[in-house]
Amino acid sequence: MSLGLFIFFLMVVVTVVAAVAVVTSQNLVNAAMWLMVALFGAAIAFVLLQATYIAVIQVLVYIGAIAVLIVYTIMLTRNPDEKYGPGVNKQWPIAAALSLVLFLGLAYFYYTLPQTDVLAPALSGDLNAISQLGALLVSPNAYVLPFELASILLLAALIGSIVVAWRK
Amino acid sequence: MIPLSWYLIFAAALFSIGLYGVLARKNIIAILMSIELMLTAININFIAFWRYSLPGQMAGQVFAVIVFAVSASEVAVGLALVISLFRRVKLIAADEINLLKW
Amino acid sequence: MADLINVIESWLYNLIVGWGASQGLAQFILQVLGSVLVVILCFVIVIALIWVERKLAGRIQDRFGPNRAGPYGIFQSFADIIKIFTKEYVTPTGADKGLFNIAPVLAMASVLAIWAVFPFAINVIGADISVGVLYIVAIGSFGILAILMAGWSSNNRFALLGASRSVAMLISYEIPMVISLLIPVLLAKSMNLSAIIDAQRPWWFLIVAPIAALFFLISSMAEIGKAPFDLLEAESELVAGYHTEYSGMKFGMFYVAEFLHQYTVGALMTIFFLGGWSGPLAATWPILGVIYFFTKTFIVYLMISWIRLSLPRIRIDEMLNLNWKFLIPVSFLNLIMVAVADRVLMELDPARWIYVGVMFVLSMALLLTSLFVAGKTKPAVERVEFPPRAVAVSPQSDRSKS
Amino acid sequence: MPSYWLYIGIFLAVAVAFPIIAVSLPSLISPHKPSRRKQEVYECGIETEGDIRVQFKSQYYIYSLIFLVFDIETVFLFPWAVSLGELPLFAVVEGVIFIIILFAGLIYAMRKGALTWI
Repeated sequence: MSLGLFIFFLMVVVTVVAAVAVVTSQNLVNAAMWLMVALFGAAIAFVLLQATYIAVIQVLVYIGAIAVLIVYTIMLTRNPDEKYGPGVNKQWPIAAALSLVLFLGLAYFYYTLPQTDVLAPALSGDLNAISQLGALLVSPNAYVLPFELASILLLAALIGSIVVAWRK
Repeated sequence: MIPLSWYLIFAAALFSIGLYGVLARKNIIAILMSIELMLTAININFIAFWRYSLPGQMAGQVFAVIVFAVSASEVAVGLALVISLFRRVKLIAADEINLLKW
Repeated sequence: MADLINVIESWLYNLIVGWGASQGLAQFILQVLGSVLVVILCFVIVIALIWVERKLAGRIQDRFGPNRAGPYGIFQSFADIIKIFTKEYVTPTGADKGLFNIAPVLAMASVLAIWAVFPFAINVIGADISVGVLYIVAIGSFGILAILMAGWSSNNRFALLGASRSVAMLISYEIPMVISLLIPVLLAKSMNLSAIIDAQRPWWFLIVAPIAALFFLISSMAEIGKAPFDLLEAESELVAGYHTEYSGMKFGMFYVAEFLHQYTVGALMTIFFLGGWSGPLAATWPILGVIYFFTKTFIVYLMISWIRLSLPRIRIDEMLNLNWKFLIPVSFLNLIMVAVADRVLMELDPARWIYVGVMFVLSMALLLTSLFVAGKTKPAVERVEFPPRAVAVSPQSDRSKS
Repeated sequence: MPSYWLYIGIFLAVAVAFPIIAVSLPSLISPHKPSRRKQEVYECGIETEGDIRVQFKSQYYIYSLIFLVFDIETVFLFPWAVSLGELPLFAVVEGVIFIIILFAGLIYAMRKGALTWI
């Protein structure tokens, strides 16, 4: 299974490099495009974890919809007089140190924890993931409340955004 | 094969990069993009735990789907606020908008 | 002999394994070969289609079409390829070079990659994944990203305006398209493309869900951006839309992607609503299935060409109104109706032809009712009539007016 | 199942590689004589003035916002549609309620006039 390992490391390198480019790029459109590369890398991670439905909707939602939304907002809020300027504020060294400490701590924790040093159990062959997911989402003793609440959340986001952003 | 901890470390790396972006970037849109990175890291954790613990039950994937809904709502409202803010003060740098500070 | 393609595949597999490769490697080589073959097939199809399209356009518009290069001008496409290969690339000043060069590649790749999951016959299937329908929609969204990239990176007002307009149109029309795609999924109870084809073995979904088929056709015609929805190429307003600044083969990629997209829409229409590869004897003779698939696809392609050559371009406000105020509400109503009717009929468990008949009648009733209601409502924007004025006005009189 | 996804990965690589080859081949044989005049931004022969990245109206944002919301909606509805056959009739009603709640948002946007192109 060296091929899977190779794909995993390729995915990690591409995603992390793209993520670093997102937070360091001066040009916002470039940052948005790097964000899409990073999120596509995450989609590959989902495929490797055999959550193919999540992988596909990751691409659909982020690259299909959120990318367009972000780029439109960048176009809408560009101040023609002002150049991009320095992208970071004064406290960036503290932020970098904090993030590094968080990452090192988490990585050490995960690396030493015996529970996380496990391999994936085999998937049963007749696992119909999407059908099960749909059944869970609407069955009354599972996740029907989050399902309906999600639609109310989306409705609230839709109406709220229109109220805030829309002006003739 | 790949152990669980590698995925978790990968997600932690993404999360930390996103955290740096949230804390250090000036532009609100850039901050929102960093939040997207953090939410994706969380989703990777959800799916990794689903795959390595109980792949027969789909609870992890349900949570991931709901995280999608939350992140979409968050980015929609956040960007709407950015547009509204820009209309008022022609400025979208987070640390220079201080009307509500006092 | 009936199963020609799989015979060749297993022969090649045994050959490669016989050369000493491991089984995994042999599989890998075969997959690379298969994908290269499909991609080359796509390019060959496009070269043929460009000639067919131009000839057809010529005949419909009472011209000859290409008729110089070779008999009936069939070598015209090759002449065009030679021309486009020797043209100089011009990159405008101030362009974002990286995005400018990635955009045409992404536009082409987003259309090509859809072909990875198509079932061409009963056992000639690219990737038989369980999320085939959503894969197609997801990959299609890269095309939108490519348009945005091209428009932004060109450093040109026309390109940027054209790109944002066409992206607004594309994302608007993607909503009815996705909801129409939900209906075959709902009826087949699967997102797998072969399962969807299996589910329409006796009765095509065109008959079971005619509204979904019609709306899918309309919205995907908007997706490919050809007339009557070709706003991105409204020459009088936006020069050439998002690819104003592109030259040579970079422009060629956008052009080829557009043709291939139209053919791909034909293939999608075939798979979701016209029974895919199914037809007489196709289950026993897979090669017949391939022929049926490409024939049906070509017929849909010709139909789209016919529509686009017959109709004039509509304005952007009319186009968006059609989408937001007619297609989306009606497709939601249709989704609710199909879901409820399908579930109720499943409880009753009637004969298949009664099921199909009830679905057809309900769909037609909904379509006619919504058309009637839409005809009764007042248009949102009243059309302002301007009195006719002289085309040529002398400079003096013009100046005196202003 | 992984072999199918490997095929898709290979296919994506090939689908990206072919256009790259097609775009980079002509640069070997085609002329390359850049000049300032030639590389100017094309605006039908008129000189470009001001910043090129002009500002937009917020209508574009509204369109992409509604698209995003309905995209998320389909994310929930596709599993629902797939599993409809094994579920009780009650599940259909839940899906319909889900659709109607979001439909209210569309009607709100329509009444507000945010969908009318101006």
